[in-house]
This record gives sequence, structure tokens and C-alpha cells, in this order.
Amino acid sequence: MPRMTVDPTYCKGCGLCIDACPRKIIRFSDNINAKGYHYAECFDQDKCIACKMCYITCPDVAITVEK
Amino acid sequence: MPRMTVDPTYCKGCGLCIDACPRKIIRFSDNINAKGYHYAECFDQDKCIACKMCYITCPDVAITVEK
Amino acid sequence: MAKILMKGNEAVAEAAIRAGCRLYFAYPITPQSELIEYMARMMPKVNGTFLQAESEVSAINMVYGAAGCGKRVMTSSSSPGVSLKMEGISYIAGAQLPAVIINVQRGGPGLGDIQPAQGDYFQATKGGGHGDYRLIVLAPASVQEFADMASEAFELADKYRNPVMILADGMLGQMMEPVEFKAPKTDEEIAELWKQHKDWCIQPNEDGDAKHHHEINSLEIDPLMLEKHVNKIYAKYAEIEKNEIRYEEYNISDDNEILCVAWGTASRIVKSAINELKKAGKSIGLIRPINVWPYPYEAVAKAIGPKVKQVYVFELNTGQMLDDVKIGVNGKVPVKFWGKVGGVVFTPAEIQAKLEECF
Amino acid sequence: MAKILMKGNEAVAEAAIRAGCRLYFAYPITPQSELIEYMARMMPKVNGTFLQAESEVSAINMVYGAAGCGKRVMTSSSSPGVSLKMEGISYIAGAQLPAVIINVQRGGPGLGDIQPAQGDYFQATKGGGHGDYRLIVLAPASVQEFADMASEAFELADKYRNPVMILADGMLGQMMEPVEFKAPKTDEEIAELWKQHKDWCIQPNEDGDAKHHHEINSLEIDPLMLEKHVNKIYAKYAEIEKNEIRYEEYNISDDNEILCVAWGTASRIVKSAINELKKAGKSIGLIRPINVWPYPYEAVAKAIGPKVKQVYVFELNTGQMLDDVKIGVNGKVPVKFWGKVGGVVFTPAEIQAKLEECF
Amino acid sequence: MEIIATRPETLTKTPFTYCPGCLHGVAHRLIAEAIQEEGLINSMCGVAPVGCSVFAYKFFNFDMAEAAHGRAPAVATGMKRARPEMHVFTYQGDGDLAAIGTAEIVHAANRGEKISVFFVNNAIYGMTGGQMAPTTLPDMKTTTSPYGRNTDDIGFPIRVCELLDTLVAPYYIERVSLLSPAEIIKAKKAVSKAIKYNKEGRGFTFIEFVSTCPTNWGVDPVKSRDWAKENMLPFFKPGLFRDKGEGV
Amino acid sequence: MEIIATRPETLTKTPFTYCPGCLHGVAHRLIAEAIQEEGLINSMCGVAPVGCSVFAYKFFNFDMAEAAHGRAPAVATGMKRARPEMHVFTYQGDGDLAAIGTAEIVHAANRGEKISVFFVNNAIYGMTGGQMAPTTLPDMKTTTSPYGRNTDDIGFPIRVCELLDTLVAPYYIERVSLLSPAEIIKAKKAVSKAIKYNKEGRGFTFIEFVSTCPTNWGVDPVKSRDWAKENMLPFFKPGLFRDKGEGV
Amino acid sequence: MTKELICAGFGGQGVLTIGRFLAQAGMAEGKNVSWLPSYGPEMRGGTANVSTVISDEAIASPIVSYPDILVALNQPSIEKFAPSIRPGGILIYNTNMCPHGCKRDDIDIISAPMVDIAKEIGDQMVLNMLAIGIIIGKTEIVSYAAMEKDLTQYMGGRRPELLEMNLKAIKKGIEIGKG
Amino acid sequence: MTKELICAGFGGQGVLTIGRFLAQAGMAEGKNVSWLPSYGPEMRGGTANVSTVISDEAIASPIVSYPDILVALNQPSIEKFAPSIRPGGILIYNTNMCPHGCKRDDIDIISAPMVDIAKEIGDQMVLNMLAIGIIIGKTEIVSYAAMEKDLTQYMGGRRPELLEMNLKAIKKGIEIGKG
Ligand SMILES: Cc1ncc(C[n+]2csc(CCOP(=O)(O)OP(=O)(O)O)c2C)c(N)n1
Ligand SMILES: Cc1ncc(C[n+]2csc(CCOP(=O)(O)OP(=O)(O)O)c2C)c(N)n1
Ligand code: SF4
Ligand code: SF4
Ligand code: SF4
Ligand code: SF4
Ligand code: SF4
Ligand code: SF4
Ligand SMILES: [Mg+2]
Ligand SMILES: [Mg+2]
Repeated sequence: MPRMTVDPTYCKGCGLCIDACPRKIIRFSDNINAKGYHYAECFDQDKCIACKMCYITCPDVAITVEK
Repeated sequence: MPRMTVDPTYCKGCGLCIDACPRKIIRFSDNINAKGYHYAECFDQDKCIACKMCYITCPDVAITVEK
Repeated sequence: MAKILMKGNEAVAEAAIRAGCRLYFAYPITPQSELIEYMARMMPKVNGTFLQAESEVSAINMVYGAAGCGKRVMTSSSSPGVSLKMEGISYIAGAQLPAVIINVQRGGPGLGDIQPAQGDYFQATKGGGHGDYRLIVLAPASVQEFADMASEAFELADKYRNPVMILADGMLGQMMEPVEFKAPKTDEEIAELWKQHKDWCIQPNEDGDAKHHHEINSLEIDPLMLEKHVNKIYAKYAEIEKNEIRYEEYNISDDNEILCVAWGTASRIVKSAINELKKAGKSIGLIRPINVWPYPYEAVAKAIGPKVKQVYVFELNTGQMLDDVKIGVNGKVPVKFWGKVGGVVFTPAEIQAKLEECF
Repeated sequence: MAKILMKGNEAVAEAAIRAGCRLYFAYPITPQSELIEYMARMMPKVNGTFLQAESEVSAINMVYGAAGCGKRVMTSSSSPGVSLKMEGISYIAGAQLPAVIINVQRGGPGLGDIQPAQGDYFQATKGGGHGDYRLIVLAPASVQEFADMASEAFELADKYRNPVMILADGMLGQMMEPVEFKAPKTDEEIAELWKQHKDWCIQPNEDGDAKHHHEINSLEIDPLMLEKHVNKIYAKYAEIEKNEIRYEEYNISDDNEILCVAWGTASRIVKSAINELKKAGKSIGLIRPINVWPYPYEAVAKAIGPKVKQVYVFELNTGQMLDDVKIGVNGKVPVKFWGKVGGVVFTPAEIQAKLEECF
Repeated sequence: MEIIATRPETLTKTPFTYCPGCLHGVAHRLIAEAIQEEGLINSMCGVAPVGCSVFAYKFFNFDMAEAAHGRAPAVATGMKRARPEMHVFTYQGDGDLAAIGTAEIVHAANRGEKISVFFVNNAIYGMTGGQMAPTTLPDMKTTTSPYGRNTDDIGFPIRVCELLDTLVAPYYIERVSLLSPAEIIKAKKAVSKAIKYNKEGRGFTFIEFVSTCPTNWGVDPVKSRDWAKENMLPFFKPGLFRDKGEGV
Repeated sequence: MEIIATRPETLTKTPFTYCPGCLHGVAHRLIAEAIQEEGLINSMCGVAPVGCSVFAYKFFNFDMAEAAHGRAPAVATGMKRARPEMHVFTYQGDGDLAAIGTAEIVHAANRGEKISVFFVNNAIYGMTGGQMAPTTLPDMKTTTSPYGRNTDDIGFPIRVCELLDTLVAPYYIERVSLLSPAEIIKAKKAVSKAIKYNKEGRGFTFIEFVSTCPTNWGVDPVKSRDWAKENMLPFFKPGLFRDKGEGV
Repeated sequence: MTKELICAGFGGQGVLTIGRFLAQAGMAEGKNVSWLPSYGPEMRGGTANVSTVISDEAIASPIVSYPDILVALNQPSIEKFAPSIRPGGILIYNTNMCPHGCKRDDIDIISAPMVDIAKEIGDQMVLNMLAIGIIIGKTEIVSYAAMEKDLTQYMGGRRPELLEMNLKAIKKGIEIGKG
Repeated sequence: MTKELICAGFGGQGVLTIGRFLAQAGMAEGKNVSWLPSYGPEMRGGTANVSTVISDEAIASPIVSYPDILVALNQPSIEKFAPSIRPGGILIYNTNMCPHGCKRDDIDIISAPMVDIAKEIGDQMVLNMLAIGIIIGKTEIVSYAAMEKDLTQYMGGRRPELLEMNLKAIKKGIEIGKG
């Protein structure tokens, strides 16, 4: 089953993955990382289709997609 | 009557004017100038047609053409 | 005029414009970018030329061209960018053109960092470019002085037809202090300034003028001619060495047990330490060269009071002005040095500790 | 090997190739063009790289790249071209790369002329580039020495991971003298040389090697890190100052009434004058710094014999090494200077006359 | 479950120092992936410029050199000539490559140096705080063109691909953009081709990325891409300029 | 009798320092005449390069500056900006303009500086004794390409007109040759047009002269022109690249 | 009298402005002042700080090694600068972002949930004005009058409601500062 | 023993080669030698000159201020260098191109119509070899044997007839030199 995870160490909360996801299943977390950013997270893994759009757009290479 | 003159101070005896003259009335002088060059001279002014080809080719701007 | 709280980079730019600078060519670099940005905003307002060059090399050669036209022109950069100007500066000096160059020094060598440093003293004062020439080098220690030096630099450049460098650093560029400006030169005054160079500079033939053929040039292919030319320049330098030595004496007295020598930003920190030690009853004097070329050798020698047992040089480098101090002291008393490198600025407390070690 | 009569420019190029230099990047300029032309002819024969760069700026940055790969690489130029290399040299020093730079000096400032001069002493020894760094600077006085210094320069550069400059001049470049070469390094020896840098240089990961991530770099954005870095470089410089001082004593004795100091081409002319005066019963010594950085301050001080009443510095400039001599002499006796500028070389007779004035 | 997309080994673990949403990171990833895919991690080396990507030497997980501003192509030339067995690329911004480094890029391209150049065009000097670049658009405001780039006074943006395309030696020249996932996928193809040609020692390869600078443009990351699409793409048209390997 | 052709007033009386038959002199004359004809002797100034024409400042009879090697366009920019009432040109060789001065010429052209640039392409470094230039032809031998220019290693000659023609701002770009009286007459027209546009402040004008270097090519003056016709013209094709004033 | 301040916090918290307005007001009152920011990439995302000196005498060094007053808007700023506050000096900090406070007992410590208070006043952005108020209330390093005048001049007619809110924050701060 | 020479003439007359061959032969004989040409644009069309020193001791300065021997192939060279010939020194000049000669009476002067003689031998180009011969004949600064060996090596098998002509010129020169 497809799975998308964000590594909070890298994420800067730019929101580009949120914009890119065709399933609209990414949002900013309420938590902040060490640098003070609200990092991205997938809130509905079930809907993920492993299309990698999030990975492709992410400028901080923070995302891993599994299938 | 057309007239072509070479100023020996400028002439370096490159021969380009000799090559250019349609009437073939330019040659190297037997004399040399201060820098040791056999400068060009017109040996038959009567044939000159004031076409300026000599002036146009001369890289040292040594030539005057009158008409 | 009321005082304004202003960054050094902006203050010196404003002061340059007021001094009649109407052409400015430069390339961005930290920590001087506020200077180029200020010029970008303000030059159009005085019908001046602001032009961002494609590189520091181009910028200094644009300066060469504009200075050859006898107009007040300036460029600015920071350490690596100034290195790229070395060939051009040597040409400007060789062609005897008036121009002002500002170096807002940062940490080196190489790309280094962008924090304040004094590592370009050698380059500025001993001729980082090739051949025999000198820059007149002014070393400010406050925003006010930085600003004031803009007009001084132009006056000196015009007077001696020689490039003048203001050797500042990232701290002076970035800090704000109150500054008071001179009244800006009027258009008529500026036109007058340009006229002083009409005997040699590039300019149109005016109606009635004799036709001129001015050459802006540093080439003399015949060595005997070049020798003559360089000797002429050096006669001028002798004049400069006579007239333009400037330094500040701080707390100098016959009681001094230590004589400090420091310039620019470093001198301010040394002053703090001297003030602190004064409270503890210790007498320490400071010579601060304001112009670092020509150098106040004699002033340093003279400031060695009867009780001075140590001359102490503090710089934000590995000991560059140190050479000049040694030449000035000429063996009279020992000369010691302490410095910080890489853009680290020493604190008053550190200097104080170093000075206390001497007692 | 038999002696060959050769121009300095060609001899040093041949010696560099023999010393294992396999990469050379430069831009033509008089009076060093025979050097680049020799390299153009010979490098292909040893499977080396000869590349004429688009400018001196590019050339020095190509050197940076090749030196970052740990291979013996060289560039050469003459004064104005060397000024253009200042930024790059500062980077090479900052990144601690071994590289050899030859300056065949000509008259300056600016375009100047193409005759021999010594006007780039300051630039070479005091860091014409920005920031705190030093070049090891070798100053030959004959074609043989010029050639010998090629391999010395590479050895020093490799040993200390620092750029080394050979500071010659148009006379040394253009004159022919007999020269004897060392045997050329074999391909195996050269391969061995490259290996000494494998801990830091850019290179492929070999099978079985641990993967490395080497960075060739002069940037440390954190000033405390840069401070550490520069201090490390300066610890190395202290080492160099201990190990690499080299000078020649000529006619030094307790009878000396004058001590001359001169370097490179100038020193030869001074020797002629000393020889001439010796015939007239006058005792004059000469210190010739062979390496001008590190500078033999102590040797100068020590050479001041009991009868010496005057130190006399002769240079083909306005007095640049003079500063170092003053620092060395440290007030013990007066220091005098005489020089010629603009590419004019003084004659033995002129020096002789100057020296005679002192008696 | 299988990982189908994750941080490649050719990037170090160091987080990028770029601003949030800055597309330098995307360009880095594409390059790193292509190198990984071509199996060049052991023989690749790169040259970082002076610009926001000055720290690229920390991000790529193989040997790297940091060049003086504008001189990366010269440094890369030195490296490639010294180590022909290695594969060399430079990574440069528009100030670095198209202003101070004009001579270096033109001549490296003209010699046909066997290196790859990745050129990130964001129409501004990012690192120094938003000054005008040679690629700054007409009328665009920057800190050194505060009244907008006046083309009467200082001309138009330089189109580097077009300029290099007048030279004989370059092997492959293409302009791509990073402004949407689809465009990034296209860009990836170009990068892979460049790295492949590099591996095969074919010649000089050049990729221009039309990119963004959210921080100095003063727009948020998502909008900055729209701004670039609207304003940059009409002037900097993506496209293949030259591919000597086409059909080979 | 009337003088119909003689040394123009815009040249000083100093004889040129060029070798016999060197076409630098022809280029000088064309420029001097055009200036004379446009009546600009009182408001013209020029910039000499470093190259054989380094002494051009002695030859033109108005104010002149001598620039550092390659930097004439920057110097001219400074002059034109400082004295907009004057007309400024540079005169440069191929080493000066197309090697060390690449950035300066590209950016002066790109800014559309209101100057004229006269570029003398003789495929070699004349002054320093015959080293390779960026415009040296394939396989051509010079002192720094003693085995012939190897295009695999160092690429092909740079065609500067073509390169500058990719920029938006330049107003007029033409390549002419000086290899026969007829070609010189054509060249004169181009020079006159450039000077006229300069006078009218229209923008950046650029003329490339295909020229010779009898001395370093090792051929006599007359034959050197034939050599150039045969070898240079096929690569450096004379022609008009751009004329924004055409038909205006 | 010489007062040396350091203000430190996250990049966007407006610490540079705290120093700037204090220096500006000090200058208006005829004092010598200096303002020295940290700059460069260290600022991008990281912490910013500014050294401000206000003095009756000429200011020697603009670098503050031992501040008389430290304004710390986040915990890292306390860690970095609090140890060097002169004995008897003042630490002003924001409890909202300094959960661990400061352990020194030889200095005068004022703390407040500055983010909360600022929000209460109307906008988190006035946090820096609040800090200015606390400093004035505590030390009278510059007068409220000078500050008000300067601020009024600075904000001009542009946005009177903003000026109002800023002055309110300063006044609130003064209250807190007076204790 | 140290001998200092200057050879001077027009650019194409081969003066640099005179110095070079002398230095080469001197070196072959185990002496110290130096050769320093004039260079640069001054040579283009103008006059060329070369300083050569041949010595048993190490050579201090390669610059010759006061030559022991001057070879002048044209009049300008006499004007420029003859005044500084050491008293008792030697001037060798080419009467074909030095119509005014030299007025000094404290030096040893040898002159010959060198162009004419060279042409007679076979080619104007051997003028420089003739000069070398005169120097050898007059001074024995180097031996004929060394010169012949060097020249033979230099010209190698390439053009034996040329070598022959050159050696002939040297021998003719020696004759003249011996007087
Ligand atoms: C010689 C020199 N000049 C100037 C600088 C300052 N500088 C650093 S980065 C930069 C411009 C960077 O812009 P760009 O290349 O477009 O890269 P970006 O930051 O936009 O990615 C400048 C001018 C420098 N470090 N060195
Ligand atoms: C900085 C610098 N580098 C190199 C030189 C040496 N130099 C003088 S002229 C020249 C090349 C001239 O060639 P070109 O521009 O083609 O002019 P030409 O002589 O052929 O007319 C060079 C490399 C110099 N004077 N300054
Ligand atoms: S892989 Fe596709 S569907 Fe899944 S989170 Fe990423 S963008 Fe959304
Ligand atoms: S694109 Fe990457 S950095 Fe941006 S929010 Fe998504 S995961 Fe974070
Ligand atoms: S004007 Fe014409 S015909 Fe007369 S000499 Fe000149 S080229 Fe010959
Ligand atoms: S073209 Fe001119 S320089 Fe040449 S020979 Fe004729 S007149 Fe003399
Ligand atoms: S300043 Fe611009 S280019 Fe630089 S990292 Fe930030 S967004 Fe990217
Ligand atoms: S060297 Fe060549 S370009 Fe220079 S003057 Fe002589 S012929 Fe002309
Ligand atoms: Mg950019
Ligand atoms: Mg040329």
C-alpha cells in the first residue's frame, strides 16, 4: 500500500508538496521542527497513489514514497 | 591632370598600392627613407586616372591623390 | 543640519554624492551592498550615473574611463572584489587619474567570510597591484568619519591626481551611528570642480578653444620615458608624505607605560580597553593613524614617552600595520602584536587582558 | 648532463616539466612569452596539459582546479597579468593548495613597459590579494637558479600546501646562460608525487577505498571557524619561517664598511660594483635574500659587522624590500636606498658611484 | 513495501541552506539522481559557485570544489584536465555565470570542455540580497534597479543558451524549467542526458534551469512559480538548442 | 588641381608603428575619415586596446584613452557615461576583445552602450609575437598552437558578430573585410554608418574587420590578403547582421 | 553614563528595530549612540541580535561584550548572552519563548509573556514595542517623550491606528518595567 | 679574464646570433657566459643589440655598460655604444653601413666592408659569421676549434653547403682580425 513520509529534519514547510499532491492529502503539521517550521505531513495515507508528485516538487528532498 | 604622390615619411614599401593600381604606374623607388624602406613612387603620372585605389589600399596613409 | 542615524555604507554614499560624485560603478558584494543599493536609489535623483558593472574588473575600468574625463567617480567593494581591481588600480595610478575606491573589508583569505576584518592593509598601503605606485589610504573609525572621508577622498584625489582608497570594514559598513552631513555641492560648484582638470582630461573642444589631444595612458614603451614618468609620480608622493599625514593621539602623555597603535575599527576597541584601565590607574596611550598611507612614522616614534617600555599593536589581522610600526619605532622599544583573524572582532575585555599582561 | 645555453624563460619551463609539472595554464604576455611558448611545444611530448587560458583570471582559476586534484600545476605571467591573479591566489592560499606561479616582472605601474623591473616585491611578499595569507617567494638571480627554483618551488608547494611564487624579471626571462638540468622525474616518480595528496585532494574513489568527500574550499561562513582555519595556516607559516629562510652572503667580513642588500637581478649588478671597489681596497658585503618570503631578517641584522656604518639597499623599484631591511636592521645603523624605476636597469658603474659616495 | 522515491545517496545528509520553497533544491536533486542513476558516485566531482548555492559542496556526496565568483568553468577545466578519468560539473547562478563569469563560460563552452554546466537562472542575485542580475527582466525591480530595469539605459536580459548556441564546440544545450512537477520531470530528462554525455566524454553540455527566488522576489513559494511562468518563460523559452547526440 | 584623397585631419602626423602592409592602418584611416566626414573631430574620443594598436592613442587626432588589455568597452562605458556629449569608440584586436575582454564586450553590447566598437580580427596575437587567438583558425599554427589548433582539444574560432547578435540591445552589427580595394570601399560604408549612428546617439554599433598579420603569419603583405581570403572569409563571413536603422 | 544593550531573538521578531528605536530616541535626546547588527547568512532562519550603546560620552567600541541590559526574546538568546550580563545588570525576557528562563541571581530579571501581551494589545508584531517599553520603564535610558516623538515622526500620518497600537504597547511595557 | 661584448645593428642583420654563437663556444670551452638581448617593440624595424659576457669567473652582471669589444653593423650602433667602449678596447665595424666611422683614438679599431665581403663569400647572410671571425682573429676570446665544432653540431647534416659557407666566412674574418 502506498505511503508517503516527510522527514521533519529537512522539511521547511514551503507547501509546494501540498500544492502538488493530486489527492490533496498533505497538510502542515501542528508541530514545528527544530528550525521552527510547521513541517508537512500526509494525513490520509490510504488515499496516496504513490504518484511521487510530492517527492518531485519537494526542494528539500524531505519526502520518501513507498509502494 | 591627376597626380598621385607618396610621402616617404609614411611609406613602408609594403607594395599594396603597386598591387592595387589598375594602371600599374607605381613602383618602389631606388632610394630608401629614414627607416630604410624603398618607398613607393608613381613613375608615370600621365597615366594616372585618379581612381584612388592606391590611396584606399595604403595602410600607412602615405598617399595623396589630386585631380 | 540635524544628525541622522545611518549605516556607514549609506552614510558614505550620501556624503560622496554631496561631495559631487556623479558617477558610480560597482558590483554587489557583502558587506558593502547597502552602499551600491543606496547609490542605485539616489544617483538618478541627482542626474548622476549609477551603473552596476558586470564585475569588479569592469567596474574599476569604468572608473578609469570616467576619471579620465575629469569627473568625480567612485567604486566600492569588499575584499575579494577589491583584489580583482588591482590591475585597474595600478593603471589609474599610472595614468594619474583622480578616483575614489572604498573597501569594506571582510574576513579572508579567499572567499573567507563576511565579518569585519583588517586583512587588506598590506594590499591597500603597499600596492596590491603591480609596479611602483601608492594609494592614499584613509581609515575611518566611525560612521561620521567614514562619511567625512568621502569628501576628503575626492579632494585628495583631485589635488594629487591619484586614486584614494577608504579602507573601512564590515562593522563600519553595517553599524548605525549619528552622522551630520556637509551641505551638498551645488551644480555650479560641481561644474567648477570638473574644470580643474581641463588641462589634461578627455573633453570636447569648445568653440574658440585650441584643439587639444589629451592622452589618458600609463604606457611608456621607452624605459627612460617611463622612468621619468614614475619619478614624477614619486615626486608627487613625496609631497603627499609631507602634507597628508593624519593621526589621532588618544591619552598620550609622559606617564604612558604602554603605547598602543591601532587603526580603524580595532582602534575603537583599544580605546575602550584604555578607558577601562585608566580607571585602574594605568596610563596607556594610543596612536591611531587616520591616513594609513602616508603613514605617520614620526608620530609613532615621538609618542614613545619616557616611561614607555612596550609598543603594542592591535589589528584585526595577523600583523600587517605592525611592519610600519616597527619601521617607525626603529628599535627604540620592543614592539608586540596581538590580533584576531577571519572576521572575528576582539572585545575590549580581551584587549584589556592583553594590556594588563604587560604591567 | 651537459650544460645548455638557454633563455631563463625556457629553462624554467624545461625544469618545471622535469620536476613533474604536467599541467600549465597561462595567457601570453611579454616578457614571459617564451615560457608559455615552450610549454606549448613541450607539454604534448610528455602527455601533459598545455592550455592557453582566455585570461590570467581564468588561468589562475584553472590552476586552482588542477591543484585541487593534487597534481603539479603551474602558471606564469608578467606584472599586469599577475595583478589579475590576485583574487585567485588568495583563494589558492586560503584553500591550502600547492601551485607554482611565475612572475617575470616588467616596468610598471599600469601598462608601463616591458623591460625588467622589481616593482612587484610588495605584491608578492605582502599579499597583493586580500586577507591574511603569504606566498613563499623565491627570487632567482641567474638562469641556473631560475631553473633550479622550479623544482624547489614544487617541493615547497607540496610540502606546505601553499602557493609558491618565483619572482623573476624580464632580464632573467630573456637572457641566456648555461644551465644544467636535473634528470627528469619518471612517470612512476610523478605518480608517487600525486599520491602524497590523496588525503585531501579531488580524486575518484578507488575500489576498496573508503568513500571520501573532499572539499576544496576557502569559505568558512562562521567567523570562529574561519579564525581557526587562518590560525592553522599561520602555524604553518611559522614553520616555513623557521625552515625556509635562504640567502646568500657575498664578501661578508668584519672589514665591511658598508653592507648592501639586494635581490634578484639587482644583486648581480651590485656584485659587479662590489668587485670593482674591492680592487680599490674597499670592503663591502652583500646579503642577497634568495627567498624573499620568508625574509632573512636575522641574517641582515647579523651581517652588520663592527665597522659597518651604512646599510645600502639597491632595488629596481622605489624601495620595496627596503621596508624589510629596515625591520631587520631595527635602528642599528642608518639604512639608505637607491633604485631605478620604469624598467631601467642600473649599471654596475652607477652602483659603484653610489657606494663610493659613502666612503 | 518498496521505496520508490527517496533522498539519493549522492546527496549528503546535510539539510540545504536555501530558503523555504527555493528551487535550487530541486535542481540539486535532479543532478544528484542522474549521477546516481549513471553510477558515477565514485568518479564524479563538482564545482560550487559563489551565490546561494555556494554551500553546494556540502550537499553533494562526492568530492567538490568551491570556486571564486564566476570562475567555476575555469576551475572545472583545471579539474577535468588534471583528472580526465573523473566527471566534472559546475553549478552556477545567473550572477555568477552570466555577469562576472561571462568570459569563463563562453570560453569553456567554446573549447568544448568535457564538463556539464548547470545554470540556475532566477533573474536575481539571491545570496547578496536581491540585486539586479544580467537576466533580470525588463522593468523588474531589484535593490539595484529600484525603479525597475530600464532597458534604454542598461539593455535586456541575456539569454545564455542562445548566446552559447553560436559556438561550434558545445555538444548539448537545453533550457528547462522547474516550475511544476511536469516541468521538473522534463528537466530531469535533460539532466540525465547531460550526465550521460558527460559519462561518455562527449563534450560540453549545458542545462539552464528557469528557477525562482521567493525571498528576494518577495512572493511565497507557490506564487513565485506562477510569477516565473508568467514573466520569465516568455523571455527565457524552454527548449532544446542543440543535441549533437540526437539520433546517434 | 584639387586634392581628392589625402591623410585626414583626424589622424595625427605620427607615422603608424605597424609592420609594412599591416591592415590596422587601413582600419585606422576608415575610422578617421568617417569621423572627419561626420564633423565630429571636436567631440570624438576613442579607446585604444592592448595589442599592436596599443599606440592608437598617438594616431587619432583627438582625445584618446589607453585601456587595460580587454577592458576598452568598460573604459568607453565610463567615458560615455561621464561625457554623454561626446562620441566614443573603442578599437580592439581579437585577443583583446574575444579572449580576455569577453565579458566586457558582451555586457557593453548587452547594455546597448551608445558607443562604436571596431574589432580587428587577424586570427592571432600580433603584438606579443604570434600566439593563438580565440579566432585562430582550425589547424592553424601559432607559437602557442605549434602543432596547429586542435579543435578536439580547444574548440573552434569564436564568431563575435554571431555571438553579439543574440543580444537584444545592439543597434548595428556588421562584418566587413579589408582584403582588397573593393572590400575596403564596402568597409568604409559600414564604418561611416556606425559613426553616423554614434553621432545620433542611437545605440551600440559594432564593426568587425577581417584583417591580416603579415609578420606573424609569415607571409608578405600582398599574399597575406590572399591567405585571409582563402582561409578566414569562409569561417568569418562578411555580412550585415543587424541594422535597426535600416529603412528608418 | 553609558548603557550597553543587546537585543536578541529570532529573525522575524524585530530585535533590530528595538535597538534602532532606542538609538534613535537617544540621539534625539543629544546622546551618543551606536547600533551594530549581526548580518549575513547567520540571520537566514537563525537568530538575530543587535548591540546598542547609548552614552553621554563618545562611544569607544560599538561591540558590546558585557551588556548592562539584555533583551532576550527566545531561549537561545538567554543561553548565548545572559552569562555575560554585567553583575547588577538587567535581563528582560519573553517567557513565551524562554521556557527555561535564567539561573543568575546577581542580576535584575524582568520577565513577561510578551507574545501573549502583544496579541492582547492587538498584534504579535508589537512585541518589540513592548520590549522597548519595558526597557524605558525599568531604566529610563531614554525618555518616553523622545520615543513617542520619534515614533510619531517615523510612522507619520501613514497609519495612525498602527501608531496608536505601538504607543499602547510601549506604555504597557513601561508599566511592566516599573514593576 | 672577463670579456664583455656588445653587438649591435639592424633587426635583420643577425647580431643576436653573433652573441649567441660566441657564448655557445665559450660555454663549450668551459667558460662562464651570458647573453642578454634587447627585446620588445624597440626591435620592430629599429636596431637590435645583445650584451655577451665570456669569463673565467662567475659573471656578476650580464649587462654590459663598458664593452671590451663592440661590433657595430650600422652607424646608429656606433653613435650609441662606441663612446662607452673601455679605453684600450676594440671596435669592429662594417664600413658599408657606417659611413661616418668612429673618432675615438684610445681604442683599437678594425673596419671592413663586411656586406661586400659577405656577398663575395656567397651570401649577405654570412655577415654575422664574418663578424665572429674578426672577433676570434683579433681577440681569441674563443677558439676557432670550439666555434667550428659548435657550428657543425648546430647546422648538423641539414645543409652541409651552408655550413661550408659559414666556416669560410669565419675563416675570412679571422684573417681580417689578425690584420
Ligand atoms: C569577486 C566577488 N564579487 C562579488 C561577490 C558577492 N556575491 C556573492 S554571491 C553574488 C551573486 C549571486 O547571484 P547568483 O549567481 O545569481 O546566485 P543566486 O544567489 O541567485 O543563486 C555576489 C555578487 C563575491 N563573493 N565575490
Ligand atoms: C593583462 C594583460 N595580459 C596580457 C598582456 C599581453 N598582451 C599584450 S597585447 C596581447 C594580445 C594582442 O592580440 P590582439 O588583441 O589580437 O591584437 P593584435 O596585436 O593582433 O592587433 C597580449 C596578450 C597584457 N598587456 N596585459
Ligand atoms: S505520492 Fe502522490 S498522492 Fe501520495 S502524497 Fe505524494 S503527491 Fe500525494
Ligand atoms: S515540499 Fe518538501 S520542504 Fe516543502 S513542505 Fe513539502 S515536504 Fe516540506
Ligand atoms: S589613383 Fe589610381 S591610377 Fe592613379 S596611381 Fe593611384 S591607383 Fe594608380
Ligand atoms: S601602400 Fe602605402 S605604405 Fe605600402 S608601398 Fe604603397 S605607399 Fe607605401
Ligand atoms: S535568496 Fe532566493 S535563491 Fe537564495 S536561497 Fe533564498 S530563495 Fe533561494
Ligand atoms: S605584428 Fe601583425 S598585427 Fe601587429 S603590426 Fe605587425 S603585421 Fe600588424
Ligand atoms: Mg541568481
Ligand atoms: Mg589579433
